[in-house]
This record gives sequence, structure tokens and C-alpha cells, in this order.
Amino acid sequence: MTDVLGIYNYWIYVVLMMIGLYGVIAKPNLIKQAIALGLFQTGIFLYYISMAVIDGGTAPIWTTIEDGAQKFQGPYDNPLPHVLILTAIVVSVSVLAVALALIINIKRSYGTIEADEIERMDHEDRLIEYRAGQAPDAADDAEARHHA
Amino acid sequence: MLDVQAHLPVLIVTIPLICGVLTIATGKGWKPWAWATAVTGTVFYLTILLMQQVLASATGVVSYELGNWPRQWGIEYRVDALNAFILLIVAGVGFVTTIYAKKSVEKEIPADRHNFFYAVWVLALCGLLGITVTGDAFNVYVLLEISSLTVYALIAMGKDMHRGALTASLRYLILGSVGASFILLGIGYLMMITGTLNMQDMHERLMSVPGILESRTVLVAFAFLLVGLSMKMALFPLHMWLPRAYTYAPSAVSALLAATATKVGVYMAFRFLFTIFGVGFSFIAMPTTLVLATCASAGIIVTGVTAIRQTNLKRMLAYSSVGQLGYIVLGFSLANVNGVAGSVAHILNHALMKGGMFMALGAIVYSQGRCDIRSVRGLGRKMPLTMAAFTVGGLGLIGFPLTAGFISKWYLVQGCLERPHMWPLAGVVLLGSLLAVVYTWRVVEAAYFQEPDDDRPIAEAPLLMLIPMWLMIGASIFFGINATFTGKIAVTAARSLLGVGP
Amino acid sequence: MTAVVLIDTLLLLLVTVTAVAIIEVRNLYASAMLTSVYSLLMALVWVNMHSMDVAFTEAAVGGGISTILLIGTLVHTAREEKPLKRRVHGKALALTALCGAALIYGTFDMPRFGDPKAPIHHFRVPEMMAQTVGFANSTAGKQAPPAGFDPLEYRSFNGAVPSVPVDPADTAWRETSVLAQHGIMLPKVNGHALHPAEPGHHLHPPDDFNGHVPNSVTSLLAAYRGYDTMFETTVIFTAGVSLILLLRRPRREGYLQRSAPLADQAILRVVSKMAIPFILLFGLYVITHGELGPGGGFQGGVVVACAFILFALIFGRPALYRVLPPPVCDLLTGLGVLMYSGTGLACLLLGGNFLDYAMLDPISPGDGEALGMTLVEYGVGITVSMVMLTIFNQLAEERSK
Amino acid sequence: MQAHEIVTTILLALGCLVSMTGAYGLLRMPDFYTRLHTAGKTDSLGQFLIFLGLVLVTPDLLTQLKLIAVAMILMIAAPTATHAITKAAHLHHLRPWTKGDPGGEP
Repeated sequence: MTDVLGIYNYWIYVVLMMIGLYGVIAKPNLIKQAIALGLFQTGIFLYYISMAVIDGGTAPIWTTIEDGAQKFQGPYDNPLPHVLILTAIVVSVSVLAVALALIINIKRSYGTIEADEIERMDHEDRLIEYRAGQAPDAADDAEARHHA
Repeated sequence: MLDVQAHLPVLIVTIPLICGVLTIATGKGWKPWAWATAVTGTVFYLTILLMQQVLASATGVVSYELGNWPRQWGIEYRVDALNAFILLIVAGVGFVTTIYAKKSVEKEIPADRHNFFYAVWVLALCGLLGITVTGDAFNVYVLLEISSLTVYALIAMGKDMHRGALTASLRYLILGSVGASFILLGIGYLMMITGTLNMQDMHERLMSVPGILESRTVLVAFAFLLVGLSMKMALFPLHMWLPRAYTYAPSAVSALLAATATKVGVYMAFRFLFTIFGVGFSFIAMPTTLVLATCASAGIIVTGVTAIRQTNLKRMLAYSSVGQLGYIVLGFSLANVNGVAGSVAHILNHALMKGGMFMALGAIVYSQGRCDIRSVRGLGRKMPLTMAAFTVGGLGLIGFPLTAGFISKWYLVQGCLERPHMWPLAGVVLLGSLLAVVYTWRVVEAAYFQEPDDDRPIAEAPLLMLIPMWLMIGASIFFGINATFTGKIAVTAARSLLGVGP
Repeated sequence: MTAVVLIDTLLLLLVTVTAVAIIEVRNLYASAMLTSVYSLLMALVWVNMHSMDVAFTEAAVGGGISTILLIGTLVHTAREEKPLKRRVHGKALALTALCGAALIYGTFDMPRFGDPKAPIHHFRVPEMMAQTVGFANSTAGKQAPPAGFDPLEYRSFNGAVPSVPVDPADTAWRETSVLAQHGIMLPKVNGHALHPAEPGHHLHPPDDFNGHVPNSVTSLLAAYRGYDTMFETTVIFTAGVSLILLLRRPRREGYLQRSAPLADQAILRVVSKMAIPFILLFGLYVITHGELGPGGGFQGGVVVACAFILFALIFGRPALYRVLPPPVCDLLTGLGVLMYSGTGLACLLLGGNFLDYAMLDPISPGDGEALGMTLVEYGVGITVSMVMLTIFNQLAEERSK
Repeated sequence: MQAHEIVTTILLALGCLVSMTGAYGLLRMPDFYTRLHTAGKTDSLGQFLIFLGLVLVTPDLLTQLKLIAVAMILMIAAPTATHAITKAAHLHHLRPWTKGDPGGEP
């Protein structure tokens, strides 16, 4: 078994991810869900960056020190995950922007941003749709019952 | 000056990218549509060329190194029979759907944003094509996000017809992002343990370093990739986003999505399960067959029953799509040549049939403003061509002989019978067909054997809708009668995926 | 325990606490502000892990743009979350616990945190790193090797990995020595030809520029994985177009009205007038300087967008629209992506592969690569800044309906 | 330890201390305005001291200049931000706490 000290960093990313996932599932507020989705993704970023770290390493940038001469400064951290995560951060902010635009639209047409209330309204919409789609006599019956 | 043949794989993706961006500047009226049609048409032509190139090449693989960096360090495009086939489907369906979109979009989307709509439309195709052509694991994720973001926006454009489109889109956004994040995580686990991102390179590493496949990291990567991919391709218990999204999206978008989006998800599953992990790990060491076949069978039956109860025909077809996806997954979960070939063939056949059927529904929405079982009553006489297309498509879903659906189900049943103890799955396939008979019959009965509610004259759909619709349905009949092309490609692809000699 | 680990632990603890607070606090404004705090803490974590570019991006995006977007949305949706009936959602807790357990199970076979022997540190990437500024094989390139650079020392991670052969082309050592020491990864030594090439460009010699710049993150981002970055730009563009599709109202409805509430504030006006030129300059500096230090098109673009947003906040959107009318903004949004893909296409037309920058300058491929990388960085910068501005405008227009 | 390092240590410690008092004030003060008052002022001074300390130990001139520039920008930006926040609160009619008021928040 690998020593626990060596992999604790990966556990924290799991914790962050799971906090995010919990928020996505458990919170009915849509904005909360969008924020939680962001947390969830940041957890994955942390994982990627953790894997780039190397003992005694420095940032993967060749620095210019003293009279413009470049100096080699020992092992550099792996730049590949950094590049991937730069891309992933951009993707996550794009997703956030689109989610927020949708949420604003939802607020416009539903008047609320709580998932359970929206779910109820959607359900009513679907009942109306279902009735309208049935044979006309059945729909009339349903309407008659509704009025009775 | 430009050797098109040499750069086909990259042109297929970059032409829709560049032209998609340019769509914004095309102005108003019919121009964005004409531009989008021209672009998708060009791309379709290029995919045909690529298909020929792949079939003609000695190795069966066309590789393209972007920026001239060696594939282990840069990004590689790698096209074999399977990709070329899926590319052909996506580009072809994309082209036909774009032609179809004009009338439907005019009706359903405000005129002042048609240029933006078609820009997003073309970019969605760009993302889907990109996923299919790439040989780099992380590139898959980026392109997946492009296709997802565009699809969220496209679905939400149904908001002017029904507000449900917004919640459908947001729900898909959240589930889709979680799914994509799982995929990203799986890729990360694989990268950490193999040190590379190129799919071929990853596979070589996984195969050449003993013990690596038994490590818990690879196990977890596999599990999370499988869950993420299942979310993206709407495999049964994780399909919850799909019915609403297809129901409330604009008609043209439903047709495009039904025919391409989940198919590309299945393609990704092929690549990850077969190409990266390899058949030995995915299907022999892991109980994948059991898990996937169970989910798929349950999906076929449950969604079939649910589809029967729907009055909204778009929703009915959406549930049926989940069921049909079950067949595709069932096929490749068998991991034998017939099963995988059936699965590959069904990708094409289902794309054609379901695309055509959604187009028929779009035509009904175009003339009536809605498409429930009540609004099709007596429509068999008023819109004969549209309803005939729907009926033929329905026969395909059932798997009626001489339709394309029959071919793929034939392969599937064979595949089921070849695997020991898997014969009950053949029963599931047949039961699914029975359910399809029921839900198709309801519509056929309403259309041909019931009287309409009133005597309003209803015109047949415009020609610009009928032609694409019948192109799709006609193709599905053609591939049902002449199965050589599909069969050949499907078997070649299956053999190369399974690593069996040709 | 090194300092990195200690600071890391403390920071991550703080981050976790903030994350819990973000989820649990009921006031959505507080939640949005905590998200900003969270991002800044994350940026510190990235710096501590030596990932300067990611830290820069996280600070600009998470701390800046995301917060602006969130608050812009909160203004016209809701201030508070509805009180929940149950404090803890049992099903969600069970599901996340299961998921987390699975992920933690997967970590047990991972290489230790910071382990120089991890596959990712000695497979594929070192060749790329050792090539940096063209002195991989100690041959004279366009740029001289830095003083004190010892390729052998570099390849052996300062002696952490023994028995590295002198010849860099001999890569068998990775398969035999290092992997064998690492418990789970015993190599199959049967002459698997896994390393057919050095990571250099196919067409010109390895001692040339080869897409390498001092900031190796940029070299990977714009050269080796330039294609990913092109799509990253497209993702941003797509987000911008989606926002327009979803939120833009017909002209004259929510357009050019209501003067800015802050224009009469002397201090704000003066300070922002002083600051905006410098912010713009800094943005351009970050874009251009991305090859030498942390930064690049994305970060710089966000900084430029922030300048415009600040202008709009203080002087009002009508003033901003006079400077940068929305149609121009829309076109510029696309221009960035076109600049990127156009560079790629130009390489294609000049006879190379897509995004083969070396083709841009037939006499000195290295200069061509430098030119290509600069062009694409500017492409990213233009798209990112304009999309961020478009998103802000759409959210702000929403408010004045 | 050289002289400039000692000076740096003292400056850094002082900067941290000042910032800490700001954090304490944030918790201790009764209302919005007073809290911002402590936080804004101490932050400006604290960060300035820390930057000054860092300038003394930085070897090359360019980085020193950069640090000084950052310090200058923060010196202008932080008080302006504080001003903007309080102004916004004032415009939205948030009343300051006065001696007779109960508890902390007005």
C-alpha cells in the first residue's frame, strides 16, 4: 500500500468534487446548482494540477536571471496538465455563462428558479398537453370533470 | 495549390468551424440557411471522399498529424472504417437536416436571429464531426464540450414554442456537464498512469506494461468513463435528460439530435472501450457485457412501454430513441463480430429512420402547430406523403423485412445467439420490436382509420420539407434492400474494433 | 514535510471550508462572493503548485468574470434560496459518498504526490521539455542553451533517477530502470518500439525553434496542442453566441437607456479614467508576453474585457456602445476565432499541415513559428475579451427591461 | 542574516500584524461602515508594508519595479473599491449604527 501521506492531495480533490456533486443533486435552487457544478469541475482541475507536481520542481518557465543569461533551475513541473486545465477552465466558464442565460430565461417564463416549483409547473404543463392530445371526447370529459 | 485529398480529415472539421463563425455575417432572410446548406453539403462531399480514401488505403487507416508534430506529442487525427462511416452518417444527416431546417426554423425561431441560430447549428456539427475524427483523448473532451454547448443552445431555442425547452436544456446542461466531467476525470486517470494522451499510444502503454491493467486507478478510470459515456449517449437509467430535450427542441433540432448526437456518444464508447482499453480488458476482465446488456435490455422494454403511453408524438419518438439506443448498446456489449456489426449498422439505420420520422413530425408541427396523437387523426388523407414517411419509418423501427431496421436486428439476434447463455437477449430484441409495433400502430390507426376532428383543409407539407424527409426514409429502404455496403463496412469496423483479422 | 506540502494542506483546508460554505449559505449573493473567494484561494493553490498560468486564469475568470456573471444574474432572479424542508439530502449524500469512495479507491495505486518517477513525468513530456529552446541534443540552435544547463542532470531529475544513458535518443532506460523500481509497473522488455521519434517537428531539424518558448505552457498550448486551443476559443465563442441567441432582445427595447448610476461619483470617475488605459495596456502586455512569462491570450483577453466592463459600470452602457457598438462587438467575437483558424488555414495553403506554423516563414521556420504563436494568441485574446464583454452586455441589458 | 533581511522580516511581520488587526476589526465592529473602515485602511497599509519588505529581498531590478507598481496600484484601487462599496450602501439608504442602537447590525 502506498503511504497515505503521498496521496492525501488526491483525497482533497475527491472531497471538493463531492461537495460540488452534493450541491448539484441536493440543492433545488438553479443558481446554486450552477455554482456547485463549478465547484465540481474545480475539483477535477485540482486533480490534474496535483499530478503535474514534481518534488523540488519549479514553474515550467525558463527564467532569465542576471545579464540576460538563462539559467537552468532544476526539474520543472509538468506543463501538460497545466495546458489541459487552462482549456478546461475556459470550458467551465462557458458552461456557467450558458447556464446563467438559461436560468434568466427560466425566471422570465416560470417566475421562479427553484427546481421543485418548476418541476410542478412542468408537470401541470404536461398534464394539459396530455389531455389535449387525447381523443376529443376524453378531453371533454376531463374538462367536464374539472368544472364539476 | 491545396491538396484536398491529403488534408481531408482536418478539412472536415475546420471548414464547418470557419464557415460556422462566418455565418454570423451572412445577414438576414434565406442567406444564413443557404450558407449553412452549402457548408454542410461541402462537408458531406468531403466525408464521401474520405470514405473512399479509407477504403482504398492498404492499412485501412488514414492518419493526420496536426501542426506536423509527431502523434505522440501533438494531436493526431486517425480515421478508420468505423470513423469514416460515422462521419458519413453525421455529415450526411447534417446536410439533409439543414435543407429541411429552412421552413421549420422560419416558423419556430424569431427571424432576427437566424444567422446566430445557423452559426450554432454548423458549430454543433463541427463538434460532432471533430469527436468522430480525433485520435486524441483530451481533444475528445474539448470537442465534446463544443457539441454539448451548441446543443444546449439549440434545444433552448424551442423556448418560443414551449417554455419546457428551457428546463429541458438546463437539465441536459447539468447532467451533460457532470457526464463530461466524469469523462475528463477518466481521461486524467488514464493520462496519469500512462503518461500520454494519444489513444493509440495509451493503448500500447496499457498493453505493454504488465500489471497496469490490474491497478485500481485504471479500474476506476474505466468505471467513470463508462458512466460519463452512458450519460452522454443516454443509456437507460441515465437517459432522463433525453425525452424532454427531444420533445421541446425545435423540430429541425430534434431531427438532427436524434440522428447524430447520441450516435457520436456511442462512437466515443467504441473508442474508449475497444481502442483504448481493448476488448480483453473491457469485456473479458470486466463484467461490462453483463452491466451494459442489462441496462440496454431494461431500456428497450421500459421505454417501449413508456412510449406507448405518450400522446405527444415527439415524446413518443424520444422514448423510442432511448429504446433503439438500447439495441445499439446491446449489440456492442456482446463483443462478437455479429453483435458489434449489428450495432454499427443500427447506428446508420436508426439515424435515417428516426431522423426521417422526426422530420415528418416537424412537418405536422409546421402545418398544425402541434403534433399529438389527436392532431394526426385523419391526416393520412390530408398529408399523405408525410404520413407515409412516418409509417415507413415506423416499420423500420419494428424491424420489418426490406427496411433497414431488419438488417441490423438480424445481426443483433445472430450476435445474441452466438454468445453462450445470451439467447434471452434475442427475446428482448423481439419483444422490443413488438412494443414498437404497438406504438407505431397507434399513430397509423389514428392517421388512416380515424376521422379528423374538423374539416379544416390541411395542406401537404412544403416540398423543401418533403424532399429531405423522403431522402432519409428512402435511404433507409435502400439500405434495407441493398445491405452490401452497410454490411461490408459494419463487419470491417467490427473486425478492426475486436482485433480479429479481416 | 516540505513547505509546499504544509502550505498546500492549509490552503486546501481553507478551500474545503469555503466550498462547504458556498453550498450551505442561503443568501445567494453571499454564495457568489464566496465563489470569488474560493477562486482566489484556488489561484493560491495553483501558485503553490507552480502552475502560474492556471493561477492567473483562475484569478481572472473565477475571481473576476464568473463573479460578475453570477451577480449580474442574481440581480434579476433571486436574492435568497428558498428554505429547505430537510437540512440534509439523504440520497444525494449516499450517492456522493459512494462516488467519493470509488474515486478514493482509485487513488491507492496512483504514484505518490510529486513523485518524479510517475509515468507522466518521464513518458513523452520530458523529451518535449528537454527540447525547450532548442538544445535537447546539446547542439547549437537558434537560442543558446542556458548557462548551467546539463541535459543529463535534467533528464535524471537532478539525480533523482539513476542510470540515465548519455545519449538522449536512447530512451530504453525509462522502460527498464525507473519503471521496474515502481511497484505496479513492470515493463515488458521485448523491444516494443514505443518511441519512434523525438518530439521535434517532422519537417525541420530538432535544433530549430520547434515551437519552444521560455514558458513551456505556452509552447504546449499554442504549438503542440494548438489545435485544442483553437477549439477552446471556439467554445468561448459558442458561449457568446448562445448568450446572444438566448438573451438578446430586439433592438430599441432594452438598448441605450437609463444613465449610469455612478457617473456622478467624482472619485470613481477619476480613478477609473486613470486606470482604464493601464488595464488595457496590461491586457495587451499579458497577451504578448505569454511566451516569456505567465499569461497569454486567454488571461490577457479577460483583463481587456475587465477594462471595458469597468468603463461600462462607471460611465454607463450607452457610453460603451458609443465606443464599441454591439454589431462591431459581435463581428470582433468571430474575428478572433477566424484569426486562429485562418492562421491554421494559411499554413495549410502554404503547403504544411494545418497549424504548421513553420510554413509561415519559409526561410526561417523558427520565426514562422514565433509569428504563428503570436497570431493565435491575439486571436484568442480578441475572442475572449469580446465574448466576455458580450456576455456582460447581455446580462446588463436584461436588467433594464 | 544580513541587515536588509532583518528589515524585511520586520516589515513582513508588521504587515501581517496590521492585516490581522483588520481581520479582527471586521469581526468586532458593529455595522457595515465601521467594518469596511477597519478592513479598508488596514489592508492598504498591510499590503504596502509587505510589498516594501519583499522589494528589499528581491534580487533583480525588474521584479522590484513590478512589485512597486503593484503596490502603487493597490494603494489607489483598494481605497477606491472601499469608497465604491460604502457609496453604494449609502445610496441604498443603509443607515450607520449609532450609539443607542441595539446589537451590532442596524
